Amino acid sequence: MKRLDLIFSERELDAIIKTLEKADVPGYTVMKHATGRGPERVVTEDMEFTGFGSNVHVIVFCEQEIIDKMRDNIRDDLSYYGGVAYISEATPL
Amino acid sequence: MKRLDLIFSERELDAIIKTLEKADVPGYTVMKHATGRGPERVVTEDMEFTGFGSNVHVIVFCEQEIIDKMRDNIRDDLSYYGGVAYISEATPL
Amino acid sequence: MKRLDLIFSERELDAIIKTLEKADVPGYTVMKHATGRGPERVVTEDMEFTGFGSNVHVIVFCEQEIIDKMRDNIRDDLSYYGGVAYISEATPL
Amino acid sequence: MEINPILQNVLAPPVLFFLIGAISVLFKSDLEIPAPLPKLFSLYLLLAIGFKGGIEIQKSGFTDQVLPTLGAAILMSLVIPLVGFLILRFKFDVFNSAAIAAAYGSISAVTFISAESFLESQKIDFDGFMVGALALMESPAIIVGLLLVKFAAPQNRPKSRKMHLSAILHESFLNGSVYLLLSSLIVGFLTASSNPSGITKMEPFTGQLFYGAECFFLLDMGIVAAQRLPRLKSAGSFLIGFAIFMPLFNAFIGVLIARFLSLGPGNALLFVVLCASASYLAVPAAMRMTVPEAKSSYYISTTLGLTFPFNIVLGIPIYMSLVNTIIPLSPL
Amino acid sequence: MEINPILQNVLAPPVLFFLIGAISVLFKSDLEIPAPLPKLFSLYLLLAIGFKGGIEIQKSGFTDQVLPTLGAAILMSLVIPLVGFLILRFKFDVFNSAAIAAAYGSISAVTFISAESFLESQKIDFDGFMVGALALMESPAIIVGLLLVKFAAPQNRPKSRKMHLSAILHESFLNGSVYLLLSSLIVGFLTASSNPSGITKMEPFTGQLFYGAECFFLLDMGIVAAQRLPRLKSAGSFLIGFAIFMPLFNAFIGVLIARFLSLGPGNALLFVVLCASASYLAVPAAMRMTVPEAKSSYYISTTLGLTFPFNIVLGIPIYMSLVNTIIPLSPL
Amino acid sequence: MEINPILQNVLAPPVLFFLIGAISVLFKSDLEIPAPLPKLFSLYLLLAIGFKGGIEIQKSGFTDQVLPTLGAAILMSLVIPLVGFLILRFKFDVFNSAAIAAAYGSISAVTFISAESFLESQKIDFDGFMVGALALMESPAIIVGLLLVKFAAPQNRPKSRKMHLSAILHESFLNGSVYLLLSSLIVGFLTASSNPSGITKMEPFTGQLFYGAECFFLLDMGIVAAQRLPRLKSAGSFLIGFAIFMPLFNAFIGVLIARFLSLGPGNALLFVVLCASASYLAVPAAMRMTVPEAKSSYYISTTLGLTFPFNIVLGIPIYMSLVNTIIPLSPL
Ligand SMILES: Nc1ncnc2c1ncn2[C@@H]1O[C@H](COP(=O)(O)O)[C@@H](O)[C@H]1O
Ligand SMILES: Nc1ncnc2c1ncn2[C@@H]1O[C@H](COP(=O)(O)O)[C@@H](O)[C@H]1O
Ligand SMILES: Nc1ncnc2c1ncn2[C@@H]1O[C@H](COP(=O)(O)O)[C@@H](O)[C@H]1O
Ligand code: NA
Ligand code: NA
Ligand code: NA
Repeated sequence: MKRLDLIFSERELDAIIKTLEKADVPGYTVMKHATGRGPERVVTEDMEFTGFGSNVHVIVFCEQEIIDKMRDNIRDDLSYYGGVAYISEATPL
Repeated sequence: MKRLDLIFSERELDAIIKTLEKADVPGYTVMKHATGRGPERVVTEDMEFTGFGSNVHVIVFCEQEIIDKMRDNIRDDLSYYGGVAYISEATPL
Repeated sequence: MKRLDLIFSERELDAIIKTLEKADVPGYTVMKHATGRGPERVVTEDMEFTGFGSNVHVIVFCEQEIIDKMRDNIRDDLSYYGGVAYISEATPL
Repeated sequence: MEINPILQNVLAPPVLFFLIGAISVLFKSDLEIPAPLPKLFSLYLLLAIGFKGGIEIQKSGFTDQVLPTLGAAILMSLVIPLVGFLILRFKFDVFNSAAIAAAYGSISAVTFISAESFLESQKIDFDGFMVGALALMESPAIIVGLLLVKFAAPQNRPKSRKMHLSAILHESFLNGSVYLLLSSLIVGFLTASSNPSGITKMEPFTGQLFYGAECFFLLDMGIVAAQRLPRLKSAGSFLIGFAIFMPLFNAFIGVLIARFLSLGPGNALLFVVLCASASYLAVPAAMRMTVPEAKSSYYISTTLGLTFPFNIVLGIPIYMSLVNTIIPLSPL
Repeated sequence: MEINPILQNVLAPPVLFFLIGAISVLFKSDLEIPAPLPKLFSLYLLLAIGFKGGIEIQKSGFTDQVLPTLGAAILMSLVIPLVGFLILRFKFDVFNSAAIAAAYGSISAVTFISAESFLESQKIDFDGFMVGALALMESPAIIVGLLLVKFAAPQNRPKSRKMHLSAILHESFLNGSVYLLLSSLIVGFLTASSNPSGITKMEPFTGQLFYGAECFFLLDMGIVAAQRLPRLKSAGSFLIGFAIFMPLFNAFIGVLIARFLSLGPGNALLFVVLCASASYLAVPAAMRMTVPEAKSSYYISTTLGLTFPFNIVLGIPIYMSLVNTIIPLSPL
Repeated sequence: MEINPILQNVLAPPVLFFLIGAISVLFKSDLEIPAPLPKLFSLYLLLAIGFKGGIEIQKSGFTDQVLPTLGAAILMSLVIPLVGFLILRFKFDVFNSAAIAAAYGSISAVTFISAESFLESQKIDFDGFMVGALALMESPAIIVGLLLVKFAAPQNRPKSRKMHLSAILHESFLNGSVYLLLSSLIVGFLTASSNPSGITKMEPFTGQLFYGAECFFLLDMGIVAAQRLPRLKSAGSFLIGFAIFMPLFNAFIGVLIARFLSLGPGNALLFVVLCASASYLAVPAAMRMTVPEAKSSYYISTTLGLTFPFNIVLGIPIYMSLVNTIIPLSPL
């Protein structure tokens, strides 16, 4: 099994979840209120009240094939608004 | 060293922490307010005010033996209320 | 690529971010409001209102060299206030 | 005063803010009230309802009408889940039927205060002890729901989770929202009896602020309800029908009882609204803990997505005209 | 009453709390108002401003002055972004110029209420319909900004994100803060016309609490503004100059228009403040969604770190003396 | 007025809500006030206490009693940590002793306002300048605690963290809660001197709302205190004894000083309560930053789990009767 970590702007959450659902992921977890810095932008907590939103961290445990299915769509979404996606190995308990 | 990721209903947190403590984990970290979808249920933020609770994400860095000790208890807890548990490799900095 | 997970007291966040920036990490993500137990202390949510702060979870995706550069500084920071740091493998999507 | 009562109900700020919230979802606005702010208002409303109710009960004392009304309230919260269960069993398994039925036997505090606001705008009197009825109707429905699961469920539930009476009582009375309401009621009662100046000092917080906080909370409820609505599709038309029919049915039984008890029109409306409303706080939280086999989207989406908006917007004026029609009829 | 008006403005609680917040950052205090508490106050202020504005508009009706003033407000929110865009294009690309310009065409509700508080402390009258102008100036500036991107931007933006008119309108009117303000205004209007008792019951929440909540929010704004300030360095002196010069320029145009419309001094100040203030709520949120090519630190740090404090602390009394000087001049 | 004063204290809403919170933990209710809501109320209370105190100080001016009282307050906050340190060193190392001692030298604002509420319910007068004493007692105790660490600690602390005087002063005065209290006091003072209408406009927020917000916050404090209590077991009986004995001892010294200063019974009680209360806001935050060697569960669990509830429930009426007994005695 793989673990996919996605970190990106809250604003893109609905789009990414659609992509995940289309690829039939078995499930996913969303953690809001993440902040941080990427190559392009600093995202801080104080922007939250402006409606600007902060980042979300999405974790997906799934098989490699599912990742292959959605790779292009996710890259697309992230290329527009920024964000990162990494894969690592994971074994079910 | 291993990294154990547990994601499950906030309602089960006390039970899981008891299990962790019984297995003598060196420590653990809890992140509340996680939402997501699993094979059984969608958990959204708006349920929080109902007292329904959302998910927690628990991270444990520990040795393989400790994981072996608590595997059955954790599976038990997760089988009743739902949730996922994955193991991956981790090296101390 | 590597994934670095740091968990430590919110109070140290500025210091750690300085260390990260000095090592020229390509980016990082911060998740606040983490609680937990380590070898030394229990950190609970109810301490937040006292100004005591809780933990943060910082994730950095970067190359091994960058980790090597900042290893000593991070260890220093964590040795004073407590906290953990673990490295694992990660592949960009 | 000649406007249509439904229209007049809709044109009150709480209902308007509810609609604004719902419309924002319809139009895909990104208006959002992030957690835990809704929880703040929900805790506040429970505390204030309980506190003011306790004061009123202390003031009015236990008049002739109090005990029969409270008794009838408890009775309804025991009977409604049983009736609901029988209806729901046509389509659902024991777990889901019990969980949904319990929600309809219990009450919604916000529906209750909307009815109070409606009565105030219509200048119709009601008594403070009705909050006692509200407080008493939360727990019995949970108990009945859990007993239904205990006795009607197949015998192969995981052993470690067998439902003990103590667990059932715990969920019924120590559930966060039940506990806060009940204990605030006691605080109000004690304050009124031994420390009347405390009432004056609490009044700006629990009294004056109440209406505005209610509006703010209903704005969020509008958002939440509208987000829930689409999920009802998966629940099927049987459940959708149930979410409208059951309140109307309960309201009808309620009005007959109110008449039998000779309640005035204000108290009668509140009694009917308690019968007709369904819980989205205490019951779902309790059911998730004790009956994880039930699909939460069933009992949450129906109560929050359909029954709650229906009662707030259309139900209350409908029940009022029901009360106005049936109560004055010549004796049974 | 002979104190320097700038000093008198500074010595009002809202401005003092703003300064306290800013100083706490300067002195590296760990004072912090954690999310989502600022959002709570921001939502509350928008709701209360809208609600009270709706009531006032209903009460005053559409007098002679209302329509021309609202028209002039819309006009300014269309023209300012165009002027700003032309200036900014000297230094910035289309995306950044459009985003910053849109922010200055739009308004800051908190600057507006600070001006209202200033007028009240000076005992100068103003009309409730000015909230209508506030509400009407948010969206047009966003529309202009997005149209500028649509037509002036290089033609190689990613296809999937082409900007459709519907998306532009969506961002302009259904943006959370615009939507809440506009819809609360409608709720206030409807309540005032059909349910006057609702106004009394809302008053403690939307009225009495307002000033204190404004102070609390400004405490946070002081913290946020001071945290933003250092980031302005990276923006360069051109942008820093723009963040001070543009409000003054807009205020000057605004005061001429106010004179042309024969507005009284109170309304004139509010009109000028609307022109001079820049948005840090609706516009940044909309721009981030639709123009990710623009650097958010540019349009947020200037409006929040410089223009907002400038207006709150110095701008308002300066604009007041501008109004007092120019309005009474013999006719143009 | 013949009821037992302890009972009467307990039957006031703030204490009742505190008990409700504590009982909810005892009974394992899932009642919870999620972060950051307690922070909201904590910030609000500090802001309101400071603001109102500043107004009172401006109004009353610096009368004869003010300076001696403030001086005695500072003295007590310097002496108590020294005495506490000597006692604690019997059992604990330098770090823990200094941290705990500092907490008892400093004050608890919520204990103070509970005493004010108690006085109001007993219709006993007190002066606004006592808030000045509150504000002045926070920092010195922190300074003493940190100096104790600096000079008494073994010389092998990590070099990079050597404690400089500047760091000590920073933690003592710029700690979030100290800073907010002090600066709100200044805002109140300035407002009262130059902008009296600002006071009226703040009154609903800082005045009327205060009592209710206090109750809500105490509900949470009850939960937190009861959650802390079991952790005291690990601290051992010495520390448990200290958490009860130290406040009583400090109260006794305090009442003697109050008598020496000829304070009236109201001011005397407040003075005593300041001496007897222990900090769970400013000091723990400062100690965690600067003395990580100390076990936080020691200084937090004692102050929050034991001393705070003791003072709120039993301490205040006990101190009142101490004041009533000792102050009227014939001169020393
Ligand atoms: N190397 C990284 N490691 C961890 N998080 C990152 C990294 N780069 C970017 N992020 C996160 O992704 C967000 C979006 O980055 P950006 O692509 O610059 O818009 C940032 O705010 C960070 O939270
Ligand atoms: N494949 C998955 N990847 C990431 N998170 C998951 C996955 N499956 C379930 N979860 C999380 O576990 C929670 C409980 O799932 P469930 O077992 O369906 O009750 C969900 O709400 C998700 O947050
Ligand atoms: N083995 C572990 N696994 C996961 N998190 C840990 C572990 N040890 C410590 N932590 C986290 O690090 C924080 C600081 O620990 P400490 O070093 O005891 O101060 C704890 O509060 C936990 O959140
Ligand atoms: Na019901
Ligand atoms: Na403008
Ligand atoms: Na003290």
